[in-house]
Amino acid sequence: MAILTLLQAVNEGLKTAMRDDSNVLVFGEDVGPKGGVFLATEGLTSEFGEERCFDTPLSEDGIVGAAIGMAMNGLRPVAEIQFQDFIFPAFDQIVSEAAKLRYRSGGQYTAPMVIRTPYGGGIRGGLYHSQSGEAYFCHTPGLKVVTPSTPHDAKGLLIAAIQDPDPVLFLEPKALYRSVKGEVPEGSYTVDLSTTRTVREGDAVTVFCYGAMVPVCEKAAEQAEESGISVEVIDLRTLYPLDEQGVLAAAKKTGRVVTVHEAPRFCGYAAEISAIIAERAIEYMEAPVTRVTGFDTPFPNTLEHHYLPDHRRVLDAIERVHAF
Amino acid sequence: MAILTLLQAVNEGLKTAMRDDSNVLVFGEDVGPKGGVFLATEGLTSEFGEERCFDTPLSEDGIVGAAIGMAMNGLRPVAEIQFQDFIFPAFDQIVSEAAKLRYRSGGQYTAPMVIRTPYGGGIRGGLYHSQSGEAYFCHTPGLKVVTPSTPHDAKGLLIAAIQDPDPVLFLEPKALYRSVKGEVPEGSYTVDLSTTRTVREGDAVTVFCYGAMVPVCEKAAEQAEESGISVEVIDLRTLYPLDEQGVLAAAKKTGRVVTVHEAPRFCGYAAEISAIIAERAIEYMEAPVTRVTGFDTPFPNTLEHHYLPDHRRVLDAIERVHAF
Amino acid sequence: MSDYELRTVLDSSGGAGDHDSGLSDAELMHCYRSMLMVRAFDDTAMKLQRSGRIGFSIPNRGIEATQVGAASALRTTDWIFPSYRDFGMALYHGVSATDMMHNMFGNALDASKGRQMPVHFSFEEPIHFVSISSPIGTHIPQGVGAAHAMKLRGEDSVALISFGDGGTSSLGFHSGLNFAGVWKSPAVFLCQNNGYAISMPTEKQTASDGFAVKGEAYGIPAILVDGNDLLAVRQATAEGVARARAGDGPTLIEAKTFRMGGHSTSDDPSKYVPKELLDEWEEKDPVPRFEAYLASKGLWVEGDRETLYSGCMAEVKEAADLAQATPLPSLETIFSDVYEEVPQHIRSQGEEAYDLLRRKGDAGGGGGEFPL
Amino acid sequence: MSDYELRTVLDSSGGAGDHDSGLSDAELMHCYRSMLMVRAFDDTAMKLQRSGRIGFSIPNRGIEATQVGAASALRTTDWIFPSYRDFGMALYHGVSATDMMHNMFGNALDASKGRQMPVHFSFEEPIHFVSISSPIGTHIPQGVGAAHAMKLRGEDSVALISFGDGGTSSLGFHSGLNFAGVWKSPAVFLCQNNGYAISMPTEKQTASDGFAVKGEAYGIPAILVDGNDLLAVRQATAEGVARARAGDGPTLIEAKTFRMGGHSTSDDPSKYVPKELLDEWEEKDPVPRFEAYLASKGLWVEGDRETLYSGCMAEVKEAADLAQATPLPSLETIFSDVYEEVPQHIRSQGEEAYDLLRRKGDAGGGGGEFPL
Ligand SMILES: Cc1ncc(C[n+]2csc(CCOP(=O)(O)OP(=O)(O)O)c2C)c(N)n1
Ligand SMILES: Cc1ncc(C[n+]2csc(CCOP(=O)(O)OP(=O)(O)O)c2C)c(N)n1
Ligand SMILES: [Mg+2]
Ligand SMILES: [Mg+2]
Repeated sequence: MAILTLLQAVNEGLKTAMRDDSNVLVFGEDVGPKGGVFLATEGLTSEFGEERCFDTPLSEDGIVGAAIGMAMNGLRPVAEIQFQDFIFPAFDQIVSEAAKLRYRSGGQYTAPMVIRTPYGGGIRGGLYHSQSGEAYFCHTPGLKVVTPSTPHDAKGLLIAAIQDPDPVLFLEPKALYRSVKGEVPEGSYTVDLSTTRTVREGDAVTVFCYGAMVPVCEKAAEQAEESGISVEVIDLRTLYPLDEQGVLAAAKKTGRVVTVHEAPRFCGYAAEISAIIAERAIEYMEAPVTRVTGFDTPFPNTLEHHYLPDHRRVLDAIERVHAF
Repeated sequence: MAILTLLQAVNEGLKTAMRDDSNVLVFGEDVGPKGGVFLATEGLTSEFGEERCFDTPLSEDGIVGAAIGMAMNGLRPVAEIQFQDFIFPAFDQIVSEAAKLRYRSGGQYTAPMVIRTPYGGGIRGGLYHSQSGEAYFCHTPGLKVVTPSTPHDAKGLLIAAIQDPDPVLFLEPKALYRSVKGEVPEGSYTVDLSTTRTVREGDAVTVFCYGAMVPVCEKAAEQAEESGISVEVIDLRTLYPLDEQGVLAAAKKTGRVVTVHEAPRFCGYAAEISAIIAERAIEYMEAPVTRVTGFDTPFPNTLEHHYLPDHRRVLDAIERVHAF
Repeated sequence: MSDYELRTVLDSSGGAGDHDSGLSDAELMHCYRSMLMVRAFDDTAMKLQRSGRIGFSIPNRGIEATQVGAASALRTTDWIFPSYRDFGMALYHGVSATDMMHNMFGNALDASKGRQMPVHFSFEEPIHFVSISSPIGTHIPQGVGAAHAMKLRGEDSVALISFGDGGTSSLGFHSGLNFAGVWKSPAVFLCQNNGYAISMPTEKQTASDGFAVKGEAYGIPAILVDGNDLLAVRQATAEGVARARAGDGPTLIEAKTFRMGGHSTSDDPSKYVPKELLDEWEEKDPVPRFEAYLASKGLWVEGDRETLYSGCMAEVKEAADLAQATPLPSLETIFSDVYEEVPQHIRSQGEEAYDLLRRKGDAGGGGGEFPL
Repeated sequence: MSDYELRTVLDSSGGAGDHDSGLSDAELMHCYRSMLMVRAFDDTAMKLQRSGRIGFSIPNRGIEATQVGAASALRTTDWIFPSYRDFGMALYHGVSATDMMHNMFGNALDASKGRQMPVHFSFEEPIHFVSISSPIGTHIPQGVGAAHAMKLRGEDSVALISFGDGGTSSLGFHSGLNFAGVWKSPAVFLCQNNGYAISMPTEKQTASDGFAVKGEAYGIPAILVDGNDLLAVRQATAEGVARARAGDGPTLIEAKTFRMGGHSTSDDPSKYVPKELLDEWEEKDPVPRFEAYLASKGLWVEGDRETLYSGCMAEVKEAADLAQATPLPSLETIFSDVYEEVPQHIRSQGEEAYDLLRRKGDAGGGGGEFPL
């Protein structure tokens, strides 16, 4: 098996899906000849032609709106939003339209499509090139929200998303684009859009995380192990709809939970994890259900390393819930 | 004191603020001669002239964008979005701009403004005239999010929001516009944007709610009282930033918590309430921290009475946490 | 003054010069009957709303010729991306009053399963009449996307994308027309300038000289047409459709007409529409205008309207009675169609809803086990 | 071909016909020096980025005349709503290289307190140069709102709102120009058509015949001007500004120019910009063009550029050294300015951050008590 970066795995996933199904199209700002600002779409225009991988005008509303129409009419569009921070002009199309089309038409019209977008911090991008908006979309019935943390999952989840009959927001942790490498099978395969991934097993504390926080949590877990705390790390990867049974089982296993994400805390994704546990597994809890998150502020630039949860902050939370 | 409906109280609040400060302007779609589709702005154009209350083209992006520019340059704009469901074209302006302007400019530029919008179900409005999007905005640092449930609070909170130095999203529970009446003081007064309101005291179960769910929860609490369960009902009213101390105190008081809202459950506002409690008061909890919410589906039309939490559903949850 | 000259075919006495509509007598009569059907549907819906039998409707009086004329230029393999005021297009293409009334009552036979407000129709047959959305303008880039799919597959179908004067201020108008211009999409944009967006006259909507000129911002050729002239609207639409089928890209049509009713059944237009304007447009009523033309062709005599209209009314009334007698959607419809498969968390919520119903009774709409 | 004729003042040999710029010799030299300052800032920023001292910059080579020409038509009581490529406007109005370099390094003296990426400037003095935002086009309706405030207060100030060719596809362009047209706002819209939006040439951006024509969609008069001709840009802007001050509403200016560098320091334009195009525009470099004019007025001789430029470079280099030597913002800056007052939950998070720092050390940028 080839060893690829997460970015290469995304590129491979796109190519594989495009080879397998001629209805799959890729478009967005600068995805054509330039290959995208992160090069995720490099080589697609040359392999598949301008009809299947092309640049669009600078309008996220147009990109997503057109994708919905294509999806309604038999294509499998994969739209790129250059940075997740720039998805908001398309918020209406995503939330009011893609997410609600099947429902409001009683199943007559559907929007099987993927919106890919790099998200999260770690590249010194400041307020507008660093955000993690998953909670907005996970509060929107009708959407699926997926984020990989390994090259293997990146390719397999992406292909699954493209094949999925419903609209999928595919969040790519840009901090991991080039910083993680891993084995990626050749050809087509899918990773199921309804399961979590156990990154490491442990029985004292459970850490839930996703995206670029996964390696951070792994590192914290390793350090905790050194001081004798056995930590289970779960990569949620399909954030919505969530495998709630899996989450509950992992939480009950240790009775001590830490959830980690980059986004602001208030009404962030971790709140839902805490709420599910507090509602359906509170009697198993031995410690406060804890969150380690970005602060409730916009995303800073120079000091982003303070804003982003790092292994020290996660470790500190692990120690706290363990000692409770 | 005059007895007014909530709608009349909003109208009074606008008039009072406009009389007190000539920088206050009101605008939006159909707010001028027509007085707004719910008549919240009735009489403003005739009293204050077209310069201070006027119609705008059909673009929420333009309405909010222009409001931000006016606010930067010394005015106190009060923009109306006709239904909260139609706020999404302005999502970028609200989330990327209004919420982040002070931060990104180091305080050089600010956007003291109010966006008023009717929200919630109960008028047979289906998917697009019924939504409760508060969680989207409460996950957005830099915004304040306020929702009244009484005429008194409607006027006092609205005036406070207009005087506030930061952007405030003012969510008006449209189901209560004409269905609740109450005493409203003459002239100008404010209700502090950082406190909750104790609707009724009780010591067995705590119910957190806001907007149109407040009367629903009151009714459920009354029925619970009849079967001997003493219920405290808290109207959160300023959803963000939240009086977290107040919430924790009320939760600890009974150790049994139910949070109620109309919006879908997953990543909804109640999740944050549960998460705060699970993180900082779990040792006081005697029962699962429970949510009664809209379902994780779009908002239906014919069957909206099943979708919306009603007193039966709230009472059921109260009984469950009480019996636990 | 606009560079776009108002195109008309029919003069007020029914003359059409040497215009060849390409329509057979039967087709002309179908157009006529469709306009009366719109009026009958409208009148009935208004009464149903006033008597509390349905919650809401959207009046179409005055704009029947625009809708029917445009629809008549399409094949059933084309797609319509309608606004909420466009049900005349569906009626023209043969959607039954019954299917429409099921929607107005939001009952179990409604294509949208009672999830949408009245007049938010969705049909796949006999023509794609795409599920109507309330947010203004969102369907415009969607129509362009659907048109792009037609183009990529080499079909010669067309997307007709319809919206109001107010809709031109929306984000979707800007992105949709811009994309269509660049992509040379087989799309026809129909801007129904009916004078108002709820209470706002067009001069509060835009300072442009009409709406046709907006095409220039996107390199899209435009036509300004008299929207109360069925044949002129048909001709203009046919021209756009032909251009699209030939691979020559999109066309913007501004149909100048007037909304003779309120915005909706919740609206009182007397607050903001000057009486003189209504009187002026009453003179231009598209129905008598088309009747004069039919009469000139020997297809119509005094009294025909009443006969046909009462036939339409009977059909619509029967549809309404049937729809009202049809049960409401089952509780299960709240939980289905969010995704293709019902995910676990929604299934659980459905089960809880059924459970509550079993334990506490009340609230109608089904019972028993959660069936999904 | 466009109906909008390209306006020029300067011919390639420095002739300006009988054009009266209204500028004194000193003012002309200030314009000239401002262009060189942009170039010096640019060159320095590029080197700083290449050597890892800063993270990012946005090249301005080629478009200096557009920025300086437009800025020169404003008073300091006017407001600039800039795009991220407009720092030449700030330099022209006297913002110091030091204040700008503080931003490039995101240090404690940066007006944005290190919260924004480099080149996202914010200044209130000596002119309102409104905090730059990354999302394209959002500042356009904001500028219209600020202009509306000027109008309501009866001021004769103007908002200059600047954006790129790509920016015309944004939602803010559509809503902003539409509102300005209806409101007759004292706004001047400057579309800097520099040929590309990152890698996308204008023909992928829009099918319209240039950008000036887009004004017609909003009833806004437009001017097409040679963006490499400082005096022509100044004149066009002055015309728009005069119209605005007189209460006659907005103007759209398309300045045709070319981005000679990459989109940003992260971009490699050789992948998509044809060499011939670069060569063609190299010929039109705005700096020698303006020099020829200055020379014709006896204000410039061969060698002056080098002298002035090295003066600029010295100033910029000193600014960079100073900025780099300035400490980073304190940890507290993460938590302030979210609201006017720090709310309790943010205060707690700040305290936790300081606490972690105290207990676990590491990560620089302040320590001790949370000060807010
Ligand atoms: C995004 C959005 N904003 C506001 C509304 C509320 N609204 C419904 S219809 C309408 C006016 C539309 O006018 P126009 O486009 O001229 O169509 P007409 O009703 O005249 O056919 C408005 C403002 C909406 N549905 N969507
Ligand atoms: C809403 C949004 N989408 C995408 C981007 C990414 N982006 C940054 S600059 C740019 C191109 C802008 O081109 P243009 O308006 O021509 O300005 P120029 O860079 O040429 O000065 C893009 C797509 C963004 N900043 N905002
Ligand atoms: Mg209209
Ligand atoms: Mg450009």
